[in-house]
Amino acid sequence: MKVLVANRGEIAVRVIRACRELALPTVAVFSEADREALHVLMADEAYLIGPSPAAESYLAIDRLIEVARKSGATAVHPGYGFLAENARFAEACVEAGLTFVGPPPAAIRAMGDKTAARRIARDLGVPMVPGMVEPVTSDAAAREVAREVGYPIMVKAALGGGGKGMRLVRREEDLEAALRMARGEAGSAFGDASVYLERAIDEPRHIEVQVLADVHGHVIHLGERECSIQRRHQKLLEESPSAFVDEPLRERLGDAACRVARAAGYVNAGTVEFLVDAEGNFYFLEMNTRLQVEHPVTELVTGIDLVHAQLAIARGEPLALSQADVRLRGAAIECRINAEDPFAGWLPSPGTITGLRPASGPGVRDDSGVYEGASVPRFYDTLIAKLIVWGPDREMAIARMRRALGEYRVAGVRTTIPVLERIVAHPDFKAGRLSTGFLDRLGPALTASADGPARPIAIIAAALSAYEQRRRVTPTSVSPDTPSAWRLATRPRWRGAP
Amino acid sequence: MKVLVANRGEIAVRVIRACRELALPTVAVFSEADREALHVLMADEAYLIGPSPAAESYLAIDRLIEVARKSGATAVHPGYGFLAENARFAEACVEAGLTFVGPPPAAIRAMGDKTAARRIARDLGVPMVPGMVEPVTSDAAAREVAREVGYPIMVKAALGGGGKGMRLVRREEDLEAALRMARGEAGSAFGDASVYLERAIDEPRHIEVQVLADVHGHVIHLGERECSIQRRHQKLLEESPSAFVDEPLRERLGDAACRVARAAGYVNAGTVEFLVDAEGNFYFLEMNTRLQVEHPVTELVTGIDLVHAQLAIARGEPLALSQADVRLRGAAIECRINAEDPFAGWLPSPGTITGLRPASGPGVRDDSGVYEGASVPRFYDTLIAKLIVWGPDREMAIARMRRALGEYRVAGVRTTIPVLERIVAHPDFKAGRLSTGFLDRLGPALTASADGPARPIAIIAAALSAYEQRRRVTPTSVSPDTPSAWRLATRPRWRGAP
Amino acid sequence: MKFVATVGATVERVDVTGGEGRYQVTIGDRVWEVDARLTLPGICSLLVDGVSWVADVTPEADALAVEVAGERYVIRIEEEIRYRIRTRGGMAAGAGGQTLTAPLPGKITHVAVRPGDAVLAGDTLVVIEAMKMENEFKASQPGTVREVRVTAGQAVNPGDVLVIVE
Amino acid sequence: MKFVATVGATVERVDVTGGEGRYQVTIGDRVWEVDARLTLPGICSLLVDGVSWVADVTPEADALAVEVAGERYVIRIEEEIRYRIRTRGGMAAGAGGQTLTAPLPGKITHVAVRPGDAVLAGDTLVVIEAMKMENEFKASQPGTVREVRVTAGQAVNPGDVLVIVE
Repeated sequence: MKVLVANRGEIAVRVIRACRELALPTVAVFSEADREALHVLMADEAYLIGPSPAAESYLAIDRLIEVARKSGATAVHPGYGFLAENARFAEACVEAGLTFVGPPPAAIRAMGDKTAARRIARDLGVPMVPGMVEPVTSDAAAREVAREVGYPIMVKAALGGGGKGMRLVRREEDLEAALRMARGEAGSAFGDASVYLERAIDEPRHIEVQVLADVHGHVIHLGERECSIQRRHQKLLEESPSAFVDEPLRERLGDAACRVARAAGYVNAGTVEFLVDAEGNFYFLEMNTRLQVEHPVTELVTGIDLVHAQLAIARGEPLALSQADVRLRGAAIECRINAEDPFAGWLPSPGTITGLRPASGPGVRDDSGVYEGASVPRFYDTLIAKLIVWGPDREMAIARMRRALGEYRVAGVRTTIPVLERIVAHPDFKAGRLSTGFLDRLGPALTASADGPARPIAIIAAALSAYEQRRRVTPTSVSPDTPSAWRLATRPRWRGAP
Repeated sequence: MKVLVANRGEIAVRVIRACRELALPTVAVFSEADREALHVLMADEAYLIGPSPAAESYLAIDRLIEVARKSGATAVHPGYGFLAENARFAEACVEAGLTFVGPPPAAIRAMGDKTAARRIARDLGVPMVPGMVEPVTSDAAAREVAREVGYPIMVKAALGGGGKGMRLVRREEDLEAALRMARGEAGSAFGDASVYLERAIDEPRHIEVQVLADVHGHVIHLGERECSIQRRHQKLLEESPSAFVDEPLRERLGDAACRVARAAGYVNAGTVEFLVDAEGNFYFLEMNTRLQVEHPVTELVTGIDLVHAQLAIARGEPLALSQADVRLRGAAIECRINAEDPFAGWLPSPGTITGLRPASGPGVRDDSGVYEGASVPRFYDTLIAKLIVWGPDREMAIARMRRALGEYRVAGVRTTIPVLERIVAHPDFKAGRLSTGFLDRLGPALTASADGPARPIAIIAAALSAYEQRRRVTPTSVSPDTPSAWRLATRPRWRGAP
Repeated sequence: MKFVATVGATVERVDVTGGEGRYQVTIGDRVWEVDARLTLPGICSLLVDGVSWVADVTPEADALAVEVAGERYVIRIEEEIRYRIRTRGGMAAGAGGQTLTAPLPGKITHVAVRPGDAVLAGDTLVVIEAMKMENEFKASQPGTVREVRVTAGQAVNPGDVLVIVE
Repeated sequence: MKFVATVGATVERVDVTGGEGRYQVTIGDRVWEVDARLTLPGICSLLVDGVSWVADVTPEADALAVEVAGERYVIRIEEEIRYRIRTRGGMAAGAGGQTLTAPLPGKITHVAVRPGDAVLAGDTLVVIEAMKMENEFKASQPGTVREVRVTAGQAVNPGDVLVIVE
């Protein structure tokens, strides 16, 4: 099996690593912005597939199939995002004689279309959130449904996932704008602008179940992940197991997830998402027919490598384990390190990474898509790395995450690290008092400027920075060839132009 | 508890990380060469303790105790090497009212003196290698004992560990030189030049057992590590579990190790080393009364953090687990990344790390003492980082180690990475056909220049490097301010002079 | 060298002497002996009375953002003479109005206003798509749209003027 | 630009043209189209016919050590003109003798020979301690010790002459 990885960034690197461990040759694809991206450096082969905008490169099905043919690839791993849940892409792969490392196109359609998935869950008697089971046909029709279901409602991309193309609407007058923006994001992220409506549950927990299904009809689950820490429906931090889920609830969630997967004829790795309320009632939300961003927390507690498992399933192998073989050990947490500036309205922060010192050491895993000197292009999402930790229990995992976030240094682009540090230090987080409203509850405290014991040190650091900069540009300063303890901020560029 | 870490490099960083996870403040010490070392940046406090040579800094007991007093530290973690097995240092700590994170001085004496340890093992009926049970008093006396025991013999530092101060002697005429060199290394590494003699076993496996003992008399073991891949008695690569050890042998080794520890009144983490022959007979070698360099492989298979355990034991807590709670999961391998040039006789390669891209991703742990821009001083040992991987079985751990070594990039100093790659790719290693003679068996193949399919690519890379260097210095070349895809090899120094 | 540091609403006089890693920094009346090294661009190690600090210093518009020990400060550092000139002259108080400029590169996906429109604070002016997210930019105060310099579909670069509200 | 690459016992003519990341490299008769970027000092990414290579290029005494795909080559690259001058002139065959220089900084812990001593190949000349290891340096050929320039306890730097054997 020779695997074309139809993606970029950390997930392309993740898949290439798994292939290398299984001695499978890999083919990377890259846009013009990504010639020096890490996945290009790590793959065995790499081919340019088009200009920087994703629609002309990572979403260009024809170009991907052409590269697969040219390179002799026999399988395609879609990662997440881009074309991962696009049934037409899976079909194009199958038609070209390529193994698609993911579910069959029919299962992608059945589940990837969130409205169809809701019909399946309803037929199985799995509880679900009230709302539509068909996409919105017009703004007027949407208004009508929203009145029936009742506000607040969620607008969601029918082919969505990863929080993109989602909007919360509290009042009818905001509905039209929300539809427009959700359609725009959905179109650019998934190549399909369909959206649907669903009642917004009040302060739920977001808990999802990882399932694995082989072509021989075996379906198992690998426990749950809690992903309640979200901003604008984008997950920031995920963990496994959930502090809220006890063994009986885990069994009920796992059973519901496996039933949904079976009913859809599901094969490969997938995730069944639920909302869970304070009483432990759970509601089916959707099934993601792909690897999730947050899959590493499941890997760390189960010891199962999900990408290895995906590739084995794609080769037609039966699952290596039964449900009874799945044992959870300890606790894992993932933090998403995004190139965003939380202190300036969370604006994306593309640019060149001029300095990088990732966290490492005991219990720390860094799944990164960048390196020192790499650039973060403005064309793709802001995720640059995932920091994942394992500990013998949740308390130690939290302590370790604090330690690791404190070590992680990125210069050149702004990141979410400072707010992640505040989140894991928060008493509510430590106590496991989570809901999807957690971040709003924290409010401005999350990004407030501090006034603590380090204040004079901050002034000293700023003053020394200014002092050394002026000394450098002043004729009386030391010669630039003299080794100096202090050379200022921007390192000379030694890398390529775009 | 406020912990002074009486060490440098990766182990100081390792201990500081553990303390941070347990919310214990840390105090680092540094020599003049180490102002910008990673352990100084990571600790809460850091104090200069003397000039660069270890004898005047990291081995200066008075200075260490003084810094502990001045900083208000209440405990001292010695790491490994330097003063870790020096009973006088442990005593000095106790006398100064400091908790020594390690065994009581009496146990260090009983076990740290390898000859005394051999007497204990003999009295317990634990099988051991024939040889002396007292240190060498003179060259003449050594000659006599060597004749009795029979050549080949090993000269070993009485207070040794980590392979330093060890020499294999095949003929009597080499004995004197070996004694001199072993004494020299022992003196500089451990502050005590005593050595003893022991019969050299033919092609044994080096297998050691990790033990934990608390102040309440509980002793457990955490399985074995195999450390047969050695060069000049320096371990290069370690793994757990050993491919050779089955469950019954593990029990017998573990039982012997716990009995030795109990007999010595041992407390804290320690390691009992054995040589094991092809028939599975094992011989007690020595007990190391400290954390081992290779402790992470045990951590990865047991899920137990040994430094956390050391600190809990030092606080007087009972062991958190019984022997039955210790479960091994999967397999782990550690590679030592040393600043040595295996292609130039393994000479040490001090210098500045001008580029660093450590391996990361699933199942990979990087315990490093350096960062990009850091210097590797010529005064201390050559270990700059430990690369540790975990896999569900040995085969996958090996595949993952190959993948990780291939990712690991260090520029500015030479490292052992290329030979580690060849070792883990070797069929004998994969098959688990190991012995301490493994590396000699490979011989020059380990460092031979290749002549493979990448030959034209190597010529292209070399030619482009020369081409771009000449273009840069030629007046007709592009202006240095023009962004160029190729800026040459040595990045401008932006860091401090020594 | 004499500086003035403005941290939020407070102002501190700062004097720095020394070099090559060893400095004396005076803040107000207090003197600090500092051993400081830049170990990565923008990231420096400070030893102050034995305490080890690692500070990230990132330039912002006219200030430095400093992160240290989990605390974050935005500090404007000026040479004393420049500070005096600036504060003596008085600030040209930006008499109302909002000139919205693009803070990042991206593509305009929606323009919500036309010249002459009346807007309230919080009304959406334009939407910029960047890194797969739609980012809404809103009026900071009520007023009238004087100019709209962009259209939907257009690419913009940081600093480009998008909309002017009076 | 025309070069000659010496790899072990073989010699290849190499011609390089192009720049800014896109090059044409001719080795002997074969032409390679190469997309090359330096992504870290000394570490470059090459795309050649779609295959992705990462090569580490480290300067050695008068050559470059190149590691790529787990293979290692020591390659001497010379401009063609220099190569011609060097080989036409003929090498001044280093007629016997060994000048032992320190390859790394360290401290002499033992000097095993005196001027006038006869040595055999493999005999220890001096021992240098560096990074906690004692490193023995031996005679590469039989001969007579002409000079010993160091004594035990002395610190040495790379390039310092230690012992001369004739």
